[in-house]
Amino acid sequence: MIMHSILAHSAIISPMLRFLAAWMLVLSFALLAQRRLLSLIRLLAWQGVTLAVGTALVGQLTGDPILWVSAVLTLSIKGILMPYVLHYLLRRLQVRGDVEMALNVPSTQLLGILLVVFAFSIAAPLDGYLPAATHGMLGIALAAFLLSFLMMITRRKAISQIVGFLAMDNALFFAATSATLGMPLIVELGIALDTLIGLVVIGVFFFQIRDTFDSLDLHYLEHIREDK
Amino acid sequence: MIIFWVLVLAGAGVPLLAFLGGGRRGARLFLLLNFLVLIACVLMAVQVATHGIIRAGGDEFRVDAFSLLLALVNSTVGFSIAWFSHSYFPKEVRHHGLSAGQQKLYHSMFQLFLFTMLLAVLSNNMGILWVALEGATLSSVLLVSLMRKPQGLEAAWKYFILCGVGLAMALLGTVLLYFAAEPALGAGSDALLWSQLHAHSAALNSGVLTIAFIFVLVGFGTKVGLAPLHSWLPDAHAAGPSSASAALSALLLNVALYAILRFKSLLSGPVAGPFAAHLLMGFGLLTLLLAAFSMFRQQDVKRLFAYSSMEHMALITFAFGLGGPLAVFAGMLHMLGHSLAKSSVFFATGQASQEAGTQDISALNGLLHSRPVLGWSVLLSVLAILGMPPGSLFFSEILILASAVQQSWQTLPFLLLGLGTVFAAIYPRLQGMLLAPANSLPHRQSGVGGLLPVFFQISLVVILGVAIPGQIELWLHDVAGIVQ
Amino acid sequence: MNSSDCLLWVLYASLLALLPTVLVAIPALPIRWKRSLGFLVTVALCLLLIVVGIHALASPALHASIPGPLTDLAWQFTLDPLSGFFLLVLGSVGFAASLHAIGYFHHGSQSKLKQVLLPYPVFVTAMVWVLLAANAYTFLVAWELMALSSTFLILVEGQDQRRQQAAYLYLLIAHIGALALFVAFALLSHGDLISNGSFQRMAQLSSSPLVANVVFGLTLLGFGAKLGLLPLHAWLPEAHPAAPSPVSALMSGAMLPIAVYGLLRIDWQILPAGAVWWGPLWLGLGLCSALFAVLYSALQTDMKRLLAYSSMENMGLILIALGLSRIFAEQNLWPLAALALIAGLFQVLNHAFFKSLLFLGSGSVLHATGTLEMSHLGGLIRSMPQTAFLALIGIFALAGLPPLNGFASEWLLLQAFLLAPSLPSGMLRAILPLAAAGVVLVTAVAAFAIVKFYGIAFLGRARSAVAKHEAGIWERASMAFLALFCVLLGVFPGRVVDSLSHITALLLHGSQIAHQSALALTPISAQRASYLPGVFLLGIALSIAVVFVLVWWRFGRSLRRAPVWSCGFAADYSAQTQDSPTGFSQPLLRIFGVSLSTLRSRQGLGNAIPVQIPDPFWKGFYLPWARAALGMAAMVSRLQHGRITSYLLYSFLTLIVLLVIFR
Amino acid sequence: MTSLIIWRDQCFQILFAVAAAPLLAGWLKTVRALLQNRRPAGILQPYRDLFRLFHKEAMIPEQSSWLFRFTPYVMFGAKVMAVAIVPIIANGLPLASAADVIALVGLLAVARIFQVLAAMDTGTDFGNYGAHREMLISALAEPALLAALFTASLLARSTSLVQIVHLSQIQLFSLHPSMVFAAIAFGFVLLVENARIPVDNPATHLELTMIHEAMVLEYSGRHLALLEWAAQLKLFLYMTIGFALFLPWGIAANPLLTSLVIAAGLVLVKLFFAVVVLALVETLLAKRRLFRVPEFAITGFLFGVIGLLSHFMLGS
Repeated sequence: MIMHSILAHSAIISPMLRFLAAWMLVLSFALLAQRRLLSLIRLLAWQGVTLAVGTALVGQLTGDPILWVSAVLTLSIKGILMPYVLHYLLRRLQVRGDVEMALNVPSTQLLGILLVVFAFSIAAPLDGYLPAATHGMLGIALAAFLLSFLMMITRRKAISQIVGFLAMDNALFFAATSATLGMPLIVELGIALDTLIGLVVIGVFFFQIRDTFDSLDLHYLEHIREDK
Repeated sequence: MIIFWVLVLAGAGVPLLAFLGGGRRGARLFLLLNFLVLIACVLMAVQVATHGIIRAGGDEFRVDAFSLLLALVNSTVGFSIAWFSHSYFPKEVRHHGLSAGQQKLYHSMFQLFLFTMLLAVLSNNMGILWVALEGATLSSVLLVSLMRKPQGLEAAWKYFILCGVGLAMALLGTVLLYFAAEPALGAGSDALLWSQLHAHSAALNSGVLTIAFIFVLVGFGTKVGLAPLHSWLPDAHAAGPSSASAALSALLLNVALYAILRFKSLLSGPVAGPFAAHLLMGFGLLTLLLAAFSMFRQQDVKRLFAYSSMEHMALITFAFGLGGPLAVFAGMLHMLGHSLAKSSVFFATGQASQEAGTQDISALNGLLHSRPVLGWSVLLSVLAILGMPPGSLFFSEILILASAVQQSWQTLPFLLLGLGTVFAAIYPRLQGMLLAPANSLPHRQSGVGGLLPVFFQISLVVILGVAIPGQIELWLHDVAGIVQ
Repeated sequence: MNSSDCLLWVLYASLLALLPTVLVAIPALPIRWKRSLGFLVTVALCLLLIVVGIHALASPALHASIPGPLTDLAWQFTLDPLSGFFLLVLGSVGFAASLHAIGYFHHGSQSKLKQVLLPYPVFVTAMVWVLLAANAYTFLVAWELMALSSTFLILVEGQDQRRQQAAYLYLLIAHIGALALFVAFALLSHGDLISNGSFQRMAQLSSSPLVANVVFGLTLLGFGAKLGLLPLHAWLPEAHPAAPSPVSALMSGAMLPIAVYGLLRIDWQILPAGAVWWGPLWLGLGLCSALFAVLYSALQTDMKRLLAYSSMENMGLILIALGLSRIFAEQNLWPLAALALIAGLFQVLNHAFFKSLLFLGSGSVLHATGTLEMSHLGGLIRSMPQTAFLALIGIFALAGLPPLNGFASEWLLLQAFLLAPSLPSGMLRAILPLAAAGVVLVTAVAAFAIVKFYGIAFLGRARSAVAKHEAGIWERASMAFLALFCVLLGVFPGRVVDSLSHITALLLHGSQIAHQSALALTPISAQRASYLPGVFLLGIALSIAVVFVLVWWRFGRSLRRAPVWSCGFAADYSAQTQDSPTGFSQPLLRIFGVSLSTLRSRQGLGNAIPVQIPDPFWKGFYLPWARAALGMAAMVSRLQHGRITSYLLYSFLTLIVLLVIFR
Repeated sequence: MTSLIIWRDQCFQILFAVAAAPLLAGWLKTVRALLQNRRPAGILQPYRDLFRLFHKEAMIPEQSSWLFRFTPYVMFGAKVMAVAIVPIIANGLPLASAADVIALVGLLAVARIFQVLAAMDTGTDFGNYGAHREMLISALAEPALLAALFTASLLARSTSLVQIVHLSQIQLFSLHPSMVFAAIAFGFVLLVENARIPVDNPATHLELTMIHEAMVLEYSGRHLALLEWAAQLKLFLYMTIGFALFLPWGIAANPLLTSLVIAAGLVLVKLFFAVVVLALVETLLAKRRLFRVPEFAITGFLFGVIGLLSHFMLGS
């Protein structure tokens, strides 16, 4: 049944999915290059929206109603709630200015390109097991994952690290929905729940860090060390 | 049915404690809940002993020997933690001036943590397993940062980020697993049920599984504390209240490893099997050596034993990597022994550092003279963790070495170097803590009540080393069949 | 009574002996009761051990087991002549040490008594279990418990930095040795300690020559660490002086020989056949160890340190005997192998008696004077005449003087050496007599060391510390027991050798040496060599008596006590004109000065500054290891430098590397 | 009956040795005096010395213990026991089987250790010097002595002196190269152990060099007499051990009285020449510095070891 519906819609939907995937990758690179916190959050929101659309498309493709639920969940949490919370935090904590980078932007971008190539080379052999509609998706998800990882490594502020972390989450979501055509509902719900709790924790954290250090700069969080 | 009771009892505690968890009443409620959970787990064990594997909720929950043993450990240590925290936490509250909200947070988050630990091992669904571990991370992060001290915040932040990233990787691995299983098992929740996957493991694509396993290993491995993914571990152990450190060491690390092992059991094919085994052995040895040498310069008692947890998890990982009935038996036994002994260590040293007001080892000198009961509990638990006979860790360490001799003698030098170094690093600290001329702690009889779990758990460890009850021995043997 | 029950009774008794561990915890019990009861329980156990040990020496092996950790893995025990003999050694030393302890801890506080009585019975019981163990697990558990409990005994006397370090070093080396033993057993059982773990089964399994050699090396490491074999000896001179004297006696007299037991049990009984070089290696290592130890023993200024090095020397001699026996056994010269083995075992027995006698004696000295530093002592023979007399017997036995027991075993060993021409191999034939000369040198220097020990502490005039009282009745009784047996074993060596033949029969395919008469020692034939200690003793006693009577009868008249003459220098007659302990051994230092050249500059003048002789292995062997470990630790700690981005990088790189490798 | 006879022989040998020892010392002093162009005091002078000492009052240091008084008797008794064991004039005497060469060395060690302890018991600086010097030198000389004895034992395949002498009389061991080395080693030990020049000078009381004399410094009267006599017996003993090992001819193999008397005469003759050699050595060599003495003893040890080695290298 599933196979049948895939055949029915793939002609229209799979190019759209691919476009979304490419867009996802672009957004990831943009995140890697962006210095301003506000823009970072905006990009993150775009990623969430992209994800939601992707999920909906896959739902259309497979005819699985659960994925529509998932899409709505994604849009509300990742596309709206999360950026809003971050934005709210930013305002409340009065964080301003640019993000220090451990590595300059061009080199980071170059590294990012290498990572994308690497991700594709890992994922390419696996494409054979995918339905044709989602060829290459896994590679892109993996690339997005690695790029956000790289972003976390190169950023030196707590908020930007969290943004990287959430971007990583998005990449995973992309893999879970677009590449593998949806996880079981119970798992999705669990993941969503965790994301919510995670947000709360992040929020609590930021206030605690701010209260304690008067800053969200990471170098205040580098005091526990062994090589004294 | 009993599975539900276990989970409901544990889970219902979370909101209950969130509302009623303040003050003495909260502590008592916490204790009562975990006592009930323990009883339920024991009943569950009785049922497994009579009926074999039991299931619930279709096939969503499933208890075999592996999960049962871990559930038993989790509930036992959970109960001990509740007992310990009954006398420990009020003093923390006084010392740090914790508000009622924070007390509620402590109790409910602890209960959530214990719930997720049970959920993780009782669930048959690899996805739920991941969800439970993520939940465990989130709840324990709040425990670590409970005191709002800079150090605690920093540790909690690192813990959160590193383990969050780790779990993200593990999720990617899970997704890939699902991806590999879908063609064989069809879409839907069956494709993530471990029992189904295990039954069809031959049909799973080994290429995908390999990559999935790498992600899962690196991801959950972060939680196990495998080097070089371990950086959060000593910080987090040192920062939180001692009850939380005990919980992290005794429960979380085990369950994370449990997840890896469940995963590994799916790729025991002729190609993928040795690959996974070698990875586990390699990580085990690397971690062992790194943890061993890290202990040498430790001045913080909780950091020291956090590294010791790493070392023991490394040994267990190594043993499971070796495979073979004897090695798995030894690894499982070591897991049980380590959980019981290590939580005791954190109870004892936790109380000591609470009374001394510092975690600096040299400030704890002369415990045996100034606080005999406390001194004895430190002595016994640390000796058990050092693998001294007749504790079970001694037994399992010997068995691990013996299996290493049989199956992979090349690893022996590293193992021996690691074990020797660990001993060289921990023992002098113990001796100092017990016997060095005391300069800080005045002589006082400390409360015995809070330390009862130490003696209780150490006697369990000794029983496991001297005469393992027959039924548990059977289960331990069964684990080998499950993991491979 | 069923004979197998006999073994079980010993086991139960050894468990029952743990009673004092409970007793001390009862606050209501008066301290005197605790002390007497606590040690008397061990005394009773040790008496039982002596009886059982003697009985077992001539009986077939007994087996018993208690349900163990697993259904397939029970606590298994065997009592055969070999374990019987060592039980006898343990019983004798334990008996005397425990008796002595009642007196020794007479003035200790309640808490000190508690600190002793908790680990002390565990120590004794663990040793019993090591000797009776019949499978690897039982053996290893008991072995580790033995090390652990004795560590806490070392810390009884005080917990200063030095003692703490001694205890640490001791347990660390013991633990490293134990790790080697783990692996050795694992190899012997083909990796399955559960089903192949019993000694009997291990002996049936075959191992390749390579494995056998590795096991040999590992056991040498494991047991050598306990024996105080050359590079692993550093704990020994630290731990023995730190422990209370009864414990030092037990450690030296009973625990060190248990390592010999282990060597015999594993390398001899379980490992079927060895390589040709095993025997020579033992012999060479033993000789190096003994030469080093005896030299350092002579240089010490602390009574118990001196004795500790001397214990190491004795263990070296025993290893020499075992090596020699192995060499003979390799060439199927069984009777000769039996002779050498008996010499070694006899030495074990003798060492147990005279060394514990001297350790207990130094304990009494410590009690009476408050110090063991020889540069403060002197003239104890007048204030503690009985202790001094008993110690005199001890030093005569240790110096290997006829007709005491130390000589008998040395004599047997030299006899065994002189049988080297029976060997077919040219090289060994030529080298063995040289080794014999080395052994003689060792015993001669040992005499030097022990004369220094006695002469400086007991003779002459008190330097600064004065004995306040003679040793207590318990202490003297225990020492008298040991001294009596030093004489008896020396005068009736034939009985001992006959009993030991059962062990050689067990270990050397039934070969024994000829039956000995009680009074004479004629190991091969009366023509070849004979030694009649009884006649010897009678002869010398008679001639002394005759001379004495004659002189007394003809020329005897009252003596006059006068100030010393001292060549007329007696005007500034001070006790400080006597040799200091360093001064006494100074000529020895000069002869072997090459190895000790660093010391010259540190020599103090006079005996006000006792000179500590540093062990060269500290600088040359131990410190480099410690530095390497600390260096590694520093390197590793650099990984944990606090920056979360680096930590993330570690994870990232791990992931990438694994993906690259295993894709 | 025979047992009675051999016990008679045993007593005869003991008495002969005890009686002849001072004579030996007297002859040695005479020869040395003659070689040094001095007028000798007479061959019987040692007897007169002993007689005088025995009649003098004995004084002991105030603080000495029983060990100090007991030692002279032990010294003398042990030497008596030793001369009973060594085949001096007759082989196969009853006490000979009580001890072989190793036990004999042990017996000498007993005496030495008593002497050292007695010296330390005086609590004087001289006593202590003597004690540690004696212990040091004997720690090196004893192995040398045993090495020399082992060489003979290896040839005879026995450590029993009876057997060694018996076989040596038949097989002419002394011509064996290893025995030559052993003899040299033995000579070294004899000089060392008997406090002869170049090791010690029995005639002086110079604190820098004294060994033996330093130890007996506090003795007087009958104690000193016994010690002197014991020292003379020791020299006698060493020489006769040397004869038994290297010049065994004439030692009576049967218990007849006539052969005993002949053997006794032969021993006296051998001693006569040996003393001349010893006196020559003592006159020609100079007293060494104290710290050179261990080297001297070690040289003896080396010769003994070379003897052992050559036994195997050159074939037995």
